[in-house]
Amino acid sequence: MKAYPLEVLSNVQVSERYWHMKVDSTIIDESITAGQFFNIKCGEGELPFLRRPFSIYRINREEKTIEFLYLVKGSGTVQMTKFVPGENIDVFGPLGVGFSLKEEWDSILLLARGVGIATLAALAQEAAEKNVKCVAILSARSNNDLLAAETLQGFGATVVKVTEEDGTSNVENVQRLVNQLFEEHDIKAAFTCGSMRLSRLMQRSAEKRGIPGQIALEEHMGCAVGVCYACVCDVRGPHGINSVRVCKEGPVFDLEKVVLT
Amino acid sequence: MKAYPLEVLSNVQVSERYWHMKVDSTIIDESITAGQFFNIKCGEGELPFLRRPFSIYRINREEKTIEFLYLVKGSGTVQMTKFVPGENIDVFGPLGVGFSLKEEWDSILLLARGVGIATLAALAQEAAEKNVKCVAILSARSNNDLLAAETLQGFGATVVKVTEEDGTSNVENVQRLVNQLFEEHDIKAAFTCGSMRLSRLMQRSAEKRGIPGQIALEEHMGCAVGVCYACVCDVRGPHGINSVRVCKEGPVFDLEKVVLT
Amino acid sequence: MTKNLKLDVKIGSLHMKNPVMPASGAFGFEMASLFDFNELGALVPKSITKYPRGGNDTPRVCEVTGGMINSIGIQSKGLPYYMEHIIPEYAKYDVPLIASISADSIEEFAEMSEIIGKDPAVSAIELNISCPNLEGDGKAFGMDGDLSFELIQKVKGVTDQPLIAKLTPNVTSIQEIAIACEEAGADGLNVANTILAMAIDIHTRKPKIGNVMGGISGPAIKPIIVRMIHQVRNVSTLPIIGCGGIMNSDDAIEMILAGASAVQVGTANFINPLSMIEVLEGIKEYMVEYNISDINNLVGKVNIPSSTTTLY
Amino acid sequence: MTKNLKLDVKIGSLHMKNPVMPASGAFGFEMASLFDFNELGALVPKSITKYPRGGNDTPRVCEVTGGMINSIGIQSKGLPYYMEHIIPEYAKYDVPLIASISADSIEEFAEMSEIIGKDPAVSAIELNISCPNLEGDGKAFGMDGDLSFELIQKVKGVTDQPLIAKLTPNVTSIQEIAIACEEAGADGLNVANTILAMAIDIHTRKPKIGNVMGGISGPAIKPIIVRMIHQVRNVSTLPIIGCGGIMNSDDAIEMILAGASAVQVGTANFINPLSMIEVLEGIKEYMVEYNISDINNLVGKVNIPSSTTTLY
Ligand SMILES: Cc1cc2nc3c(=O)[nH]c(=O)nc-3n(C[C@H](O)[C@H](O)[C@H](O)COP(=O)(O)OP(=O)(O)OC[C@H]3O[C@@H](n4cnc5c(N)ncnc54)[C@H](O)[C@@H]3O)c2cc1C
Ligand SMILES: Cc1cc2nc3c(=O)[nH]c(=O)nc-3n(C[C@H](O)[C@H](O)[C@H](O)COP(=O)(O)OP(=O)(O)OC[C@H]3O[C@@H](n4cnc5c(N)ncnc54)[C@H](O)[C@@H]3O)c2cc1C
Ligand SMILES: Cc1cc2nc3c(=O)[nH]c(=O)nc-3n(C[C@H](O)[C@H](O)[C@H](O)COP(=O)(O)O)c2cc1C
Ligand SMILES: Cc1cc2nc3c(=O)[nH]c(=O)nc-3n(C[C@H](O)[C@H](O)[C@H](O)COP(=O)(O)O)c2cc1C
Ligand code: FES
Ligand code: FES
Repeated sequence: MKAYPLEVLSNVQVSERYWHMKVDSTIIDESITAGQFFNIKCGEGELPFLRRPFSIYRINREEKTIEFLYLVKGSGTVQMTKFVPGENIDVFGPLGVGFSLKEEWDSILLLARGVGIATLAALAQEAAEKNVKCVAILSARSNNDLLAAETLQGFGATVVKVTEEDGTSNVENVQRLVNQLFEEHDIKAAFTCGSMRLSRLMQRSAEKRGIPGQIALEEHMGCAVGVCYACVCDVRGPHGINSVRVCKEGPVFDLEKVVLT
Repeated sequence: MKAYPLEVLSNVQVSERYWHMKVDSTIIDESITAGQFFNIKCGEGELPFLRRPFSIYRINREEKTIEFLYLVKGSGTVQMTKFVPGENIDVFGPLGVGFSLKEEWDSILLLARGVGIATLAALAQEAAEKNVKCVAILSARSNNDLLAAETLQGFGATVVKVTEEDGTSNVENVQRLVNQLFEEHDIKAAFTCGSMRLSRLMQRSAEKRGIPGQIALEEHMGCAVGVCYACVCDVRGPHGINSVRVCKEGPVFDLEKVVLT
Repeated sequence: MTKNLKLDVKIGSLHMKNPVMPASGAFGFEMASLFDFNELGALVPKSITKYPRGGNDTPRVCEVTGGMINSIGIQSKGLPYYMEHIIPEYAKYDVPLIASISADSIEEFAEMSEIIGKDPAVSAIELNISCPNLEGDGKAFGMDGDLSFELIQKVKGVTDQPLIAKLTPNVTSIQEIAIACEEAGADGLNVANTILAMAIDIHTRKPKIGNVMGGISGPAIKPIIVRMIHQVRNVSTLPIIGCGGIMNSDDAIEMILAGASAVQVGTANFINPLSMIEVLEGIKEYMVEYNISDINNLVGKVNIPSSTTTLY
Repeated sequence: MTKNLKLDVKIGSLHMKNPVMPASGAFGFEMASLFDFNELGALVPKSITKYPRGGNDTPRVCEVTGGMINSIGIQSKGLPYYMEHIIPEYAKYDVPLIASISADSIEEFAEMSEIIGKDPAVSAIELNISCPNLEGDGKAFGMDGDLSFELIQKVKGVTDQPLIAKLTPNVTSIQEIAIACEEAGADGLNVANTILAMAIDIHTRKPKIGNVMGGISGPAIKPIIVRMIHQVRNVSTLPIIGCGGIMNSDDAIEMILAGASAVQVGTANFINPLSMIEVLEGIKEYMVEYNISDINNLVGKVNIPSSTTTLY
């Protein structure tokens, strides 16, 4: 990890609330894995004060670029929309521990909500590269927010969309879909990101079937490198519950071990 | 006075340290006089925190524009260089009391240093409009900083330049010039801005000859409208020395009354 | 819809039609052409001293991250001028006038309050107890609970006007001072004045303020003031005026949720002369959005999780 | 040219080759890959407690204008783990290690200092007296001069290590606490810890920090800290470590001019991981520019105009 000056190649609005940014990652000579994140300085001056953490949405190893998909939320992400191609931005990372696809997982289910889709997209990409069959349930407020579905489909993933707009995103329906897809596709591992409610659902469902899985968590951060203990969450360990750092031991954790509140 | 959203028409670097900005003043329906100033919001967000005061450099009544000439000094003026044509900026004013040219003053001498030239330029323009003969001594570090000389010459002013670069800006030489120009042009009133040292010189010289005059002062400001008493200076009044507000009673004061420190 | 909003708040017998007013020293009738003063909840002129005062050396203000430092030194024309020229100027408006007083001793506070209190144009007195006690050790009255008690009690004895104690945030325990003021009979508490600060120009090596130190105001201090409002609210039943760093209606609502019944806007006026009007409009919009009919129902309504330790 | 600069500073018997070090809690060996720790004047790990502690509810940090609020709650693995695993990790570097201690009682401070003080890898102890006194009223030790005196004196009796008292800025008179610490035998003063603050999300109406209140750090507090350094410098001869809001070398130099012999950089590390190195480089450049050969000649060299009133 390092604070890299990366050149913005493109930064465009892709839907009402989402933006997509591609940066040149040639100078990063460390390995980057799906599920890791970068802490981005969103403005040149003092505003916003802290960096903002973003997962990697796509890693293009040949063309040496990485991509981010971000939701415009507050001051930091509003500033980010002002990045222009050609500009060098200050991107700190790669940070944390990403997903790990075990050899035996030949068929995986992803359950993502909202901007959690950005995080799981990189995993779908990796699955495609490793010829792992990938099925994804993507949940969002509206179809407009589900633009990343095509990216996942591009990677060969089977995508099921649920939204408030269509009245399909309620817990019951998602539970039904999860059960159905677990069966239909002989799922070996489950992954989730973006919603506490859906994560609990996935945790229970996977546990019932004895299926392993991983979850990517979000927490407000200070240092993003593990020194300040701002970003903790609880995980079950051999000796009881441990408080661990999302930025350092995570953001990806074993689904079965995380204490979801 | 009011906080007007004014459209930037141009904003360009005119020399190493100076920038020139023209804004559309159509929506200002108050009268604006030379020596008055505007308090400009230099950035959209919270930085810089305070507004920055700038004199009017030129008033173009027909085309309904006003111009500023500014020295890039710190955070505020650095931000101002980022204003682009078409952008609306937040300009508060017109503020304070400007110069007043009396009928009988048919020949005036200006002595300006550095960015003080910006302030006196508007006066030279008014003099030209009123057919008043105008002679100016402009002092600066380098000839590069004396770009406004041409503007004054454009108004028909006789301009004498002195600089550190040429070794001509020392007090003795300026004193000699002031004496000489007072005589040569039968000066009726003296004006100065931009340097304490030169202001004292002008004050003494004018006093000796019994010539009236005016001076434009600068002081760090809070409100710029007279409520906070941040910007005071001392002037001699009928009952002794009074503390008055540069933003409200000034920035232009009678040269003979100001207590220069 | 905004027609039915109840925005009026009370501080003792002082009745304001809405909770938004200027902070002393950052407001004056020079602003009268900028907006209609009748829109405000109250008018608060600059603190007045008994005798004329020249104020401090310039520069009197400097900019810092998220705010400014000022050390004006309460430049003032003295009480007689104030009574004759300043009060009548504000009396023209149909809005209660809160007179702010600074004094060097408790006796002077009482003396001035008695005189000002008799003016029918005045609706309340704000005691700027953040100013130094020249007869004591030079520390502000408001840094000492006993002195604050004595000061308020003395003033209470000479006037029937509602009394607002303007606290200084430069203390170990603002709660202690708040309790002392309440016990002494204050009708309201202003939380708070500026925080003592200093900035140095590293090139000239001189302080950026002529008087070396000054008070910091602006958004940089808001989280400290919000904390103090919450602390005071927990120990006192007096209405609180929140003051320090309000730039917009979100900031004002934050202070109201922390426990303020009204707010004062200072430095923001320098940056946006319409700040106070916009703060008021924003509060109304928030009330409509969240279906709050009476502003008083928002006061102190921050949701504190029950599990919280009380130690910080 | 920078070769001949004298940058070394002393705090009691603690000798540092330069005045730049991290602030406790904003530094750790997870940063070792980012720059060479051997470049620093000292290493300061996160404060340690006697027993393991879980820390506070999340969110533990939030952003405010010009800074952040944190309430971590000193999550710690306890003293034995610290002695066995953390100290040895820092002992690898050729830079003095300053161990920061937090404790709930004076006895615990003494007990921990005695144990830590015996470790040859430790070069000084920083006593975080800003933490609450659980046996007393819950206020921080550093809010009370007598308690601060007692605490430092007790610790002084059990170890020969140089002692740095890390003061809390949440006090009426930082001078009083500084004097108490000096009289009790402290070797240096850290001015200061974070300022107690609070922020509320006006939409959820919940505090933005799980623990309701927390400490504000970052540039927003710098002018308050600079003022306190200057105040402490006027009453104490102890070396001061300036801490609070340093983002770059200009800020560090400002604190040195105000009276600090050394500086700690905290929050800035989160924004620019190379902050400390850049602060050090900037100090050197300033010394070259102004022809200062020994950093100690800059300490407290702010130019105070003689006419200044001493009352603020
Ligand atoms: C490991 C990780 C990966 C993430 N990946 C993505 C991504 O790929 N795309 C995306 O759009 N968002 C992602 N997020 C969330 C993203 O960091 C926040 O939306 C963003 O910080 C909001 O900043 P803001 O200034 O726009 O919003 P504000 O709400 O104004 O932010 C205020 C403060 O809260 C913090 N904050 C707010 N929301 C979050 C959050 N969900 N997680 C952590 N801190 C938060 C901000 O960092 C900032 O300090 C990720 C978060 C984490 C922790
Ligand atoms: C009435 C008046 C008219 C002015 N007219 C012009 C003009 O036409 N062109 C021009 O280039 N400059 C003019 N100035 C000076 C100009 O205001 C400052 O150069 C500018 O504020 C510097 O801002 P900064 O952020 O770039 O510099 P910084 O030095 O970073 O500013 C820091 C703070 O100090 C204040 N400050 C610094 N210098 C001055 C100063 N000389 N006067 C008042 N405040 C200051 C700033 O406003 C700011 O609050 C005028 C000043 C006044 C008072
Ligand atoms: C320039 C200036 C002058 C002030 N003068 C006074 C004063 O005379 N009396 C007083 O009680 N407070 C005075 N204050 C403090 C303000 O009333 C207010 O408490 C403080 O500025 C914090 O609020 P703000 O952040 O909204 O400005 C002054 C503040 C400023 C900036
Ligand atoms: C996340 C965080 C954790 C901190 N933990 C500690 C701590 O354990 N002990 C301590 O003495 N100070 C702690 N502090 C305070 C810092 O050491 C420092 O005093 C403060 O942050 C001000 O400096 P800064 O503005 O440079 O960050 C912490 C600060 C932060 C931001
Ligand atoms: S953000 Fe500092 S430990 Fe995770
Ligand atoms: S700047 Fe406020 S009175 Fe002049």
